[in-house]
Amino acid sequence: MATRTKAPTTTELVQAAISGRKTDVVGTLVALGLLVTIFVSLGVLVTLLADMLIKGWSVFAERGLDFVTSPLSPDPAKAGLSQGIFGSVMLMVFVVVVAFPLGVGAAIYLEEYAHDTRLTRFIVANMRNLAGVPSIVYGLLGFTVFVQLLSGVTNGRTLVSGGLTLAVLVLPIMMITASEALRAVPEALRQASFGVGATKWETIRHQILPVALPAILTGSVLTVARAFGESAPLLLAGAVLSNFFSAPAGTGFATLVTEADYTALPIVVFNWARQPQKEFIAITAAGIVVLLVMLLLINGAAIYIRDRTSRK
Amino acid sequence: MTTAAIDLSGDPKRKRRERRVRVVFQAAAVFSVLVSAAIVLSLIGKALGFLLEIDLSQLWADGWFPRRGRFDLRTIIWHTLVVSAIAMVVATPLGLGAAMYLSEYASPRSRRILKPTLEMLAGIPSVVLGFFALKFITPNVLTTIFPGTQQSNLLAAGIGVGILIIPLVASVSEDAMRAVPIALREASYGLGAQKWRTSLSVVFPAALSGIVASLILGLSRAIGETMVVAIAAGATGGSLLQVNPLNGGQTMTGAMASLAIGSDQVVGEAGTFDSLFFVGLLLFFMTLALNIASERFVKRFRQRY
Amino acid sequence: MSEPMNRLVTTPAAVGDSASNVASAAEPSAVFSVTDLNVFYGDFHAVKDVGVDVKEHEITAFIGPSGCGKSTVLRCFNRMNDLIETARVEGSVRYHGVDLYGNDVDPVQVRRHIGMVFQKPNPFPKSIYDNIAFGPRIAGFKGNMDDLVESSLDRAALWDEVKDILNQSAFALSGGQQQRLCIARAIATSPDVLLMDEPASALDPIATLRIEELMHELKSDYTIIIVTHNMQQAARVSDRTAFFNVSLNEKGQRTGHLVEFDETGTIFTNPAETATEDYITGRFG
Amino acid sequence: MDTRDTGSIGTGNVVHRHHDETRHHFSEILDEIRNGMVEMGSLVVENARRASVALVENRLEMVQGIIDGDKEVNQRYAELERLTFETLARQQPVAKDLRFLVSSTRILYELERTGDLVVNIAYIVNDLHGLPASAQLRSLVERMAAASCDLFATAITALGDLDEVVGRRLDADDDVVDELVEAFYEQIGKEREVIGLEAGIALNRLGRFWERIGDHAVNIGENTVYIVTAEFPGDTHLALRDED
Repeated sequence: MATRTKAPTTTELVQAAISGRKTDVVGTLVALGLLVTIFVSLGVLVTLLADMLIKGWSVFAERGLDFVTSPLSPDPAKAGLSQGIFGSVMLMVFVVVVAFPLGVGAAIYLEEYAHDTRLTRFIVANMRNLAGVPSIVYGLLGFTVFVQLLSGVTNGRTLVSGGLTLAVLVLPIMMITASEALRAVPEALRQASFGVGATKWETIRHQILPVALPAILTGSVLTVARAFGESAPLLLAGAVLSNFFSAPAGTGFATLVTEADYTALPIVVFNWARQPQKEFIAITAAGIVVLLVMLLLINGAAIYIRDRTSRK
Repeated sequence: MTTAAIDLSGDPKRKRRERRVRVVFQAAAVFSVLVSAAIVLSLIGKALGFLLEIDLSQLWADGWFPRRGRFDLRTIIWHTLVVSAIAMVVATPLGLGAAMYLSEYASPRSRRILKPTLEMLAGIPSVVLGFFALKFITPNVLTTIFPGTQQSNLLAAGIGVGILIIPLVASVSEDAMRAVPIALREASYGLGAQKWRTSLSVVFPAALSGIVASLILGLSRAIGETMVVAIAAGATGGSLLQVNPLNGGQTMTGAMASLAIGSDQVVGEAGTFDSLFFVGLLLFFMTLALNIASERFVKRFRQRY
Repeated sequence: MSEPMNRLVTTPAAVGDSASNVASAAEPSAVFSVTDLNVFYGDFHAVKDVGVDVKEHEITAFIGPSGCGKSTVLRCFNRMNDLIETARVEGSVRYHGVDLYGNDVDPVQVRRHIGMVFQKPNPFPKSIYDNIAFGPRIAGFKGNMDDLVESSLDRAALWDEVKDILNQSAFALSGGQQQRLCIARAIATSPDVLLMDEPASALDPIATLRIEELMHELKSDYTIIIVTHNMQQAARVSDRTAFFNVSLNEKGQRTGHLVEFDETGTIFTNPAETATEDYITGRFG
Repeated sequence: MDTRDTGSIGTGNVVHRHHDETRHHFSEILDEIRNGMVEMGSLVVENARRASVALVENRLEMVQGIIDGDKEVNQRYAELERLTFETLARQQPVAKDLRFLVSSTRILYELERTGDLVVNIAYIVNDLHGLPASAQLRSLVERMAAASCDLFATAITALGDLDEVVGRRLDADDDVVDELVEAFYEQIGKEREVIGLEAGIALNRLGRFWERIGDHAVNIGENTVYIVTAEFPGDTHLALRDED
């Protein structure tokens, strides 16, 4: 407190108390530290991408499109991705055809029809937990149910088994995504629709789905992207794990899907990655580059769909 | 004039259609439930079969050598824990730091760039990270620091898994931090707290249960991650209990992958292949417990705000 | 009761201190003196040419329709607008004669002297005790924290209700109690001024009246500025009322400006401006 | 003031030390208005008693003091009326508080009019240069004034205590004043020859003034009853609101 002789004015006291923009050392350090963490993470990403490009560059430079169109081969100089790409694309078709309608349908039932009973809560909790089950466990399911139990339908180790396995894997995620999209639709919209005498289905079809669709579609495409990169369950669901297989020339499309051996892009990468020969490093990296480019395309599709549907 | 009686019974066609639609959606939901039942049943059946087939003392045998009928759970569980612990050591500071930066410090513009970039990391398939761990992290990073590093080792796998779960930890805990009401930050600023103090003393504790949930979820993912360990930790048949993370070792998922790879030519003692299901069931329950725990924390967080 | 830790301005309770007593005699009695205040958010001119004087130990109320800039002006008094990146403040806001937007003024310090209570009760998710102790702790309070917590809660008329549950979560309290906790939390840093941004708008009528009563008691120790959308509240609690209104500027944007500033009795019984009368009688627009 | 009234006006019972009650600031304002009215009423009663003394004892020198005394009453009136209106505008009173404030504006009017009547009486003292010597007339004036003043004082007490029972009784008590006024008029008629026309008229007005003061007292009592019970006794208040 001030002395009696020379009393500072209130203004001086206030001035002294609120001034002094000391550089906040702790604050700067904290901000810097946080910034470093995020750039380390991004740095890893950049390093990874650069490493793949560097390692795989020679393959593209020397072989060009031949690398993408050639079949598997034990000889790294000849081995290509065509079977892997075909397998992956067909697997995605299964995922879309099976998991999308089931997941969205189940979500609609649970969000719009089912009452909030113990059973529905149990189902929802179940789906959430299933979404967190390690993917290799789904491989066990695929092996037991699709490869062995239903081999009469799936013909064992075929694209059908693999596709159904991946579809089951993404089903809970599809459902959760769709549920969240439906839950984001304002309750007022439902009430307004019921208020003018619409039935439940009319409300869903004309009011709720149009609003929720962009989010459902975007989420679904992202889910498909996740399935595209998935390999652990396919190890068990019958994908070919050697560096060579072939179907007889002229095999029909239907036979290729329902009866022939198959593999997928990530599985091809996995097989190559395990090879001890140095020559495989380059084609593994090149295969990864192709895999990442295809993932980028799928994610781009998600962004495109979101932009298009939400503009309406 | 009298008013005609009003018919409130409704159009029967419309009513039939409503019922049909409902049944379709219900079927979809029921099917989804059946799938989950199928998973558990297919696991439990074969896992029990495995337990009946083998000499139970082999679950505490010396090392994990399924083809020789030695199924030492301690080995693979310990290795799983080592890999997960390393992953958490990598992902916790990086994930939480990134989350706090994005939630509290980043300007809307830099957030719009940084966040999707970070999410790209989440989109990298695990085979890719496995290869990256095996052919970049181990030779270029680890052998430089620790010259004795084996070509396949738990440390590289742990780092790879850690990188894989950074975006998960970051995004869940960023959600939690952003869900902390602006009002709390304003209250803190209003009391004369600086930004760093507000972030660390107000936002972080307020989001704590969500952050814990993100870490548990990350741990669950780390335990269940297969391809990175299969490629980088040495999933080649059997393994002995390993304390040094610079050596290779078999984790639970690694063991499963290696059995799966050999699935069409697995020969050996009884139960060799079926051990896959037992380990799978174990994995299922471990991750289930973690996921439920994580859900609890998220729920506690949601109730608060 | 513990010593106020960073009080600058004498209150009647502290009149014994001759030094600042002499000082304040020479000062203008206005705690805040605002002239030509203009606030922009980017290109948007939010508040135009506001001038008000806020007197010590009075309750000054800001009323007006939504978008009239009353909260924006309030947030200039403790530089909360600094937290919005695009915000820009022109004109002068003098606090006991010191320009709050002067070059060497640290907004963090400003906020330690000018407390704020917000629209919705916003206790930290901590115990009641830690909520009160947060402000003093970050300001480096060295005295007896227990005493400070008790005196702050007592002044906010909450001590009797919470003295046995100090370690429980603040969320256990009712909305009205939470808001009084927030007031106690603001008091704990010994501010000179309390800014209240619609402090009762999230509360039920009885809790609202209790907050208003509390304000009456607090005004002997603090200068209070309250923003309220509820003009009856302004009528009930304040000594002076500033009425803000919205006008469309040449770009078609809604800009707030001050219409009338006078004693509350005058504003509510015989306002000078037609716009004020139209607003308080509900004939607005 | 360390003790705080609870709740709204008039309950008078004590006294929570802290914050168990809400709106005691408002209660304080209501008390201020009530006390102000009681003080104002007391001033009027005192002035009326002084006028009575001036009349009966022929004290012309007291007249100016009575006139000046009413200035204080008028000033209180202006202040309290402003406060009442401001309180109505600022506090959104309801129920009993609303009845009290609305009735206050009426009661203040009654008080102010009574004060004016007292001044008129003082002017009559001036005009008459003292009362005629008739002992009967003098005694009637004294009793009439005393009854009227007592009645008014009772009304103020009823208001101060918000005593419904006393307030209700005033109407009956006013009959005493009315009877004395009646007797006064009769006595004026008997002594008309002696008094003369001009003084007769003045005395007539005097009777009327004291009677009106009694009526104002009754009105204050009825408003008091209204504040407490929300009803006017006997539904008579409209009939009573005729001109002076």
